Amino acid sequence: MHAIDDIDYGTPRKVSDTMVTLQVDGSAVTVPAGSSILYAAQAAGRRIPKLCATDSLEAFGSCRLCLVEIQGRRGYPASCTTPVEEGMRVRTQTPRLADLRRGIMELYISDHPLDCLTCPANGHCELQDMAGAVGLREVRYGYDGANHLEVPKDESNPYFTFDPSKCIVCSRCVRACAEVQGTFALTIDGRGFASKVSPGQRESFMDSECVSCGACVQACPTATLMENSVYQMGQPDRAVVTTCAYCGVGCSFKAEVKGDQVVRMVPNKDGHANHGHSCVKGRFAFGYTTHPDRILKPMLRKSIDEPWKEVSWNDAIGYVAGEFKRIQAGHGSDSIGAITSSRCTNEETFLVQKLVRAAFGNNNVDTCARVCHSPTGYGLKTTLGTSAGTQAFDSVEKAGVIVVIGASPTDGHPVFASRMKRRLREGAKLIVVDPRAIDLVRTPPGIEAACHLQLQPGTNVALINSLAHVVVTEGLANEAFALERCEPADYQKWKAFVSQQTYAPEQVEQVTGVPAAQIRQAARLYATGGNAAIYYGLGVTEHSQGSTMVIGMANLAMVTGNLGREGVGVNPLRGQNNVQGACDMGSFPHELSGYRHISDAGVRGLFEKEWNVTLNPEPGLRIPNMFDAALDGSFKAIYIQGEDFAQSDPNTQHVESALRAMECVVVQDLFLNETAKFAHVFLPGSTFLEKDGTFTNAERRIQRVRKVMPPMAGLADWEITMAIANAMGYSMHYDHPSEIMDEIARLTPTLRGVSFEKLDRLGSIQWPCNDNAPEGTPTMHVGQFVRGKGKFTMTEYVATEERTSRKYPLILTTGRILSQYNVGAQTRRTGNVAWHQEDVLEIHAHDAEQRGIADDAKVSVASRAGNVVLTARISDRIQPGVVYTTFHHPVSGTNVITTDNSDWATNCPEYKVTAVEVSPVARHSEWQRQHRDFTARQQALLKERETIEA
Amino acid sequence: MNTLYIPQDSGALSLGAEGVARAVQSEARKRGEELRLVRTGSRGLYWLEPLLEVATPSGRVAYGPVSASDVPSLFEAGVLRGGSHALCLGPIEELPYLKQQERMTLARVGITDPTSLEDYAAHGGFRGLRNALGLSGEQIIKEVMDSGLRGRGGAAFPTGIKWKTADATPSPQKYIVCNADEGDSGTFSDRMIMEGDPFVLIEGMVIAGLAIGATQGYIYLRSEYPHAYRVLNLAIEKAQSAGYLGGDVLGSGKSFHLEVRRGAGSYICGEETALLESLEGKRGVIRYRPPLPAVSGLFGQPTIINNVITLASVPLIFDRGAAFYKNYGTGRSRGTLPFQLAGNVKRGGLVEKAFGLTLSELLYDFGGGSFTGRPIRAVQIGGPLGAYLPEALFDTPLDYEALSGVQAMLGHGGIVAFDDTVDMASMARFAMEFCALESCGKCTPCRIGSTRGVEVIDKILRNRNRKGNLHLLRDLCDIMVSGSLCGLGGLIPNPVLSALKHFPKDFGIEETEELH
Amino acid sequence: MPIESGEAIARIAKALKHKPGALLPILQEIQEQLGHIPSEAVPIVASELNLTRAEVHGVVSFYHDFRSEPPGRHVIRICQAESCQAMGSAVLTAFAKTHLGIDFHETTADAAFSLEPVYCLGNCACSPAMAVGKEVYGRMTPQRFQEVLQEVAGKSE
Amino acid sequence: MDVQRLVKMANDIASFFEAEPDTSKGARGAADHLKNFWDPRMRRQLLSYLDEQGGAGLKSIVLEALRQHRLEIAGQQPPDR
Repeated sequence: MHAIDDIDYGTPRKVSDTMVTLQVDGSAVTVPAGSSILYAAQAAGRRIPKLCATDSLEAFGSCRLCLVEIQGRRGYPASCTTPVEEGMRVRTQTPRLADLRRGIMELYISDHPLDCLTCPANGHCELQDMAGAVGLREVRYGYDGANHLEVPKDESNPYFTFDPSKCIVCSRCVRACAEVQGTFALTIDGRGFASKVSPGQRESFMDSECVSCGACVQACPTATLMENSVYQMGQPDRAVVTTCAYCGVGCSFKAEVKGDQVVRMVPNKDGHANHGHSCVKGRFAFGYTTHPDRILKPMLRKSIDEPWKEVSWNDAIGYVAGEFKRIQAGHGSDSIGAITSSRCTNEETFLVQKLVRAAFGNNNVDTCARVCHSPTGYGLKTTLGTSAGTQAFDSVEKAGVIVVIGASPTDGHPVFASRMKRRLREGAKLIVVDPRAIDLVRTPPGIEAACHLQLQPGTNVALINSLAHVVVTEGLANEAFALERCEPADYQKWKAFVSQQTYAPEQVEQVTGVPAAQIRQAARLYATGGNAAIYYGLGVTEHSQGSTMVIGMANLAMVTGNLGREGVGVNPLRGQNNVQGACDMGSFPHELSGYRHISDAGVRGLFEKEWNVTLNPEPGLRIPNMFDAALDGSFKAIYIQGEDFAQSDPNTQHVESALRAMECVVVQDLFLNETAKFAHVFLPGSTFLEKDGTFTNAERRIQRVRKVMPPMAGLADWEITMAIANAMGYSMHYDHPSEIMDEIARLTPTLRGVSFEKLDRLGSIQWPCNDNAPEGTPTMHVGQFVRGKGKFTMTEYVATEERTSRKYPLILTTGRILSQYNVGAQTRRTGNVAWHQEDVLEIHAHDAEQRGIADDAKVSVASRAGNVVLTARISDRIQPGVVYTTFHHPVSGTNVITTDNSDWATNCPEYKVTAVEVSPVARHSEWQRQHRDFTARQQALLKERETIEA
Repeated sequence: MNTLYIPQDSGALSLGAEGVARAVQSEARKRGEELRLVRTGSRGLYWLEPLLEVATPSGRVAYGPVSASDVPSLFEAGVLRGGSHALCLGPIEELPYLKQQERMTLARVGITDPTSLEDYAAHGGFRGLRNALGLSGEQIIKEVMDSGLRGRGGAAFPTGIKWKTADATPSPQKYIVCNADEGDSGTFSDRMIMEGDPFVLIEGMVIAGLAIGATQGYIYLRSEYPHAYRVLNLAIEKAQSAGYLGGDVLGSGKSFHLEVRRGAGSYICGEETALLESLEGKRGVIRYRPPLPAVSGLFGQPTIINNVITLASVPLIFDRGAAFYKNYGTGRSRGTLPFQLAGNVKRGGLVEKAFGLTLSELLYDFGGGSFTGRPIRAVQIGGPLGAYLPEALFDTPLDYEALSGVQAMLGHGGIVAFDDTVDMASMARFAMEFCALESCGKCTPCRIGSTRGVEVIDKILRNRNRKGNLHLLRDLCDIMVSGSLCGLGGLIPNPVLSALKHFPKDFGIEETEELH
Repeated sequence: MPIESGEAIARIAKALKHKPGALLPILQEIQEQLGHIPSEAVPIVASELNLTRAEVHGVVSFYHDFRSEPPGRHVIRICQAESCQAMGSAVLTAFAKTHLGIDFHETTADAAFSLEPVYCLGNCACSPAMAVGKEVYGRMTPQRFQEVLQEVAGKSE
Repeated sequence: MDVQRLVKMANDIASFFEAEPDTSKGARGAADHLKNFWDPRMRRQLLSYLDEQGGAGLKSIVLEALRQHRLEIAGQQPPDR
């Protein structure tokens, strides 16, 4: 069912340069050519009854309720499928039409239960509305004829129920699955009166190809497909527009609420990133926000072996401030630091880095982007001049060639993946660069990558150089673009560099394992297939040469002229909701907001004046440096807002030692996560539903987060940070996050024009937004690059030090899956566990056979850093020699085995390449057993906590 | 050497033609007689099938209906020289049933060997194509327009306009699709062409391809016609080898490829948009229009989709000229139509005539009245979606306009006769049942309405609130007519309402009863 | 489903998948060779054509011809359409059902015959008509029905 | 901090700038990188490693960077950009 406050125009809005004026019931209406009569009528405020039409789907013409009369035409054309014509005269309401519509409704209701009062859609049901609209008063057929009233419900999906007895066979679900989501998991089974909606081969939703995106539920006009939460709670009464807090797509949602309870999340049709679509996480997996595991009182303990003690907010904040000051007094002002979170709002992130720089008096602030997209920042800034993706998501609709490198959009960025799939089905060509056969390599129906360059993990740079080699040596370069838009000397040097024989595909084949012919084919396609757009993920950045690879992709885009307009570009797919924003806000130790180096006295001056402090001009410690410094004894306390690096960061045992070495670990989070088990202070954080603010998605789009309910623990995250600052003696005062954004805008040229007021007005803004671009900038680098001339930069391939050996002959690479999110702290506390109860190790049949490993067997995965035990899954998605797993479950300890290697420029960890050996075992690894015991102990300490009265 | 002709048409085969052919061969061997046995299509005189013809100096002499057991006596009587026998019908061309016809589209059916290119050429085949090859696409389309040819599948849409629309839509790939999903009960002329003269269809499709620059054609054939499938494939193979199809049609440098695809048991796939869906490998559900298939048809490309008879009429137009063709017929119904006489008639078969003869001429002059000898009570014209007409209307001339004047339609030219034992209420019920069975399920009036239609008629027949239910039935028919997405739901009320109108007694309605 | 059937299905799909709109020809060939389209065929065909199982299932379930269970050795289809009704197909049908002891869409216990309705065989001038396999029979009577059955049963032995 | 980790990190940086044929430019790049991204205590530790242990294990380009741009890296002089 669509959102409670949406207007449904019946058919999609069409874009055309030609406008058409027609008469609808005597009123003139002007709409774009190609619009349907139904659209025109709805736009004119005329309500034509309809059931199969909805504006998220192309017209279908099946319900026949929207029939109209057109002067000069015979019969009663359906207004949804009839395009407008100039001068057309349409009547939408006549006695004759009323008779026909009533007759059709009579047919519908003759095969529909009469249980409106107990139906979950009661009060928000299109069938009910239409019966009312057409004035249905009786069903003369009676109710004793053939019907579908006895067809049983399918309750297999954790989030919604399929009740076929209520189905009117409008096919909106089937079409939504195809047109909106692009999965085609639904069909109509049979034909005629026996037609019924069927997931897969007449099976349950869970057994079918359904990915539970919920598009069908949203499309359903009745209670046939209905959220279980509506079954349980009834209809919501108001809607709050907000932004999803899962991935970097940044879907806009209407949180539909009853009191302060969220009944359901409905993707916002006006959302500029998602256009009314969502995935299983954003739409359904919000139950964690009220999960009983949430900790709602601040807690303290002197040592991690003691039970927790609940304290008041005042005491907790006072304790933190006291400890931080004590430690700084004893060990120097550089001995403490903080981590901002890509999960939190821009405003909260900004405050944490302000806390560090202004109140701590150092630059020891970093963000979790360190471990995901820091190379993006470095690489794109070096070559193009700014640390962000170049395009809007909409741009993909203009792409002729789509290159996906080291990403699996259908898992990580499903809503954007649906857009991408639609474009691919329209005929765009696809190049996939990935060691693993991600879904997109071959997705039914009809998507097949033109090239899948299945390279050895760790050889990205060799491959990208080879693609450039082919472009340059085969004369496919866009010389005019390169010479005009880029630094010519650097271009010439770079050309000579990539032209070296070392990077000829025939040589690179030896390194990457990708056949030379495929490299050449891909390069030619990229260079000559029209607009070519690169989308990439952590398979690019999380390498020892992550930054180099980002530079390499920018080089390739520059040399082919694929920058500065729609349909092209170099686009990071950001993992977390606010990775872009956290980076923009100055979360890195070397940068202030807007990517300005801390050493720049002019920039510092602005902040010093606004903040009334003197800032340290030297960069601070990055996350891995903090761990090293902690072990070294020079870093003693940390304030961690919403991150769980004990699970997410590499080489877990190293991280754990560092945490144990600190004197005051302050964790601000929702749950007692892995890191919090090592904490001395726990400050209960707030979810995205509990506060106001903004997130910035992967396309630089700033969108509002709006408070749906008050913070369950009493304070929003920004209020906690503010309290710590004040307690430490640095005065901060904001009444509302909008004031923080105002300060950000004052201090940041690229965000100068951003305010909550403008966001409310425009819906969203893509930065840069300032006097030059008052409504934002969808496409970057139009006309010229942000840095002026583009800078070609040489990218020598240097093999990682992580090599296979006789002892560790396989390469482990990691990623994630659709239903789970990152460390899983949220998704594991939702119905999403139905899809993914544990992390499994994907292994090729050949490697499994050699090691005597059966499908579903327990296997040890051992690296130079450690070993864990996982369940093996034999898979042909990976090639022999490579194994793959996810890191959503703490017990898996995937990061126990990942190493300390990192990107040369940013220290982003090399998660994607770990040499391992896999062998069958019977029980969990030593680390896992210790972890289990430690977790049990920490849970007990939590349980034993001294509580205070509410 | 003597030449004998026995049809391989599936109608003839259904009556034992294969056995007759075998008996003839074995009898000839036994008697040491040399003969050439040609397997032809059917003349369409089905009450005489299996029909055996022998070439004599004075033309072909026919015997029929022949059974295998008659063969020895036929030989005894000198069948090879046209000897007299109880089954001898004399010179075939002199039979009034044939003589009174105007065989144009089906001129060769029953005469030639369907898969012999030589035979086809010897009987005027490929002359139209050769002429068309000398014309531009525009000229070809103009010729078709000038001929007045209208679609013979039922909708009677002017063929030239359809071609022109497809021609005017630019696209690198266009298609010609032949609708050979002849599903109407009482029709078999498409089958007779495909089994009896497949080259004429192929030729027509090539000309259509030349007209709009389409290089690929498909014949969508219903799966119930396995013999036609075999013959068409054989004919395509031969046409291909001889250069009438393929990459370089008769050295013109133009290409046209042709493939037969079978349906899978779905009446609705005779509707052109459902047919296209089916041809694309999908569920055969109706597409809404616009866009027209001529603009966006098969795989979204401009597509001409015409019925078998329509396309098979094209070569003649290019052989003899548009004026020649247009000369036949009446009003806006130009040319000839192969009428098909079926059901309860004495002499069922194919009657190709110019538009304009009356129903009673067909039923009695050609058909000889009912098979059972009882009075003909009702006739359904135009297949399962056509109206039932009572005897009072048998003088209606058979053309598109005259029939629509009596709320009937000519459709594909099928005529099914019923004698006075028919129960017209059960025929009305059957119409709804058929619609329910064949509904694609997309639009509501057809999907639910057809099932409710059966139920309402049942209630009427069981005399449950008859008056109310009669009213409801009319309302339902009204909604189906005005609201359905395609002709199945939109036309199925024709048989229902015409039965109700002309045969109210069968519904238990007394003549004095108020109907509305 | 036996492994050989799976292999045969994959072979058929591979051989025909290059055709535009290949799904129907593939399904027809599978039914031709296996007598029916087992549900296990759906994922195989879907995977070869890069379609979803739902799409293939939707198509299989749409067409009357496709059957998911194996038929008897001979499939008898008796025309139920108007022309044959006018010539007594109801009597013929009733006789056939009694004679075979089965209803439409059923198969005799000895798996010899399946009985199906059909709506027009294009043999309307020789009504009532029926088909056994691909062979059509016209002017059917109960008497002739028995003869035809004997004939085909004899042929198959 | 573990100086061997710093050595490895510095060498990783060096590997990138080794692509530059003009080694002085390469050293400049490496030096800038250290200056821009490393906390001063790490930079100072690396310099003392150079002074006290001769910088064993450091790639030549790092050594050149440390020697040529010592004051900047030590944080005693602003970079000459």
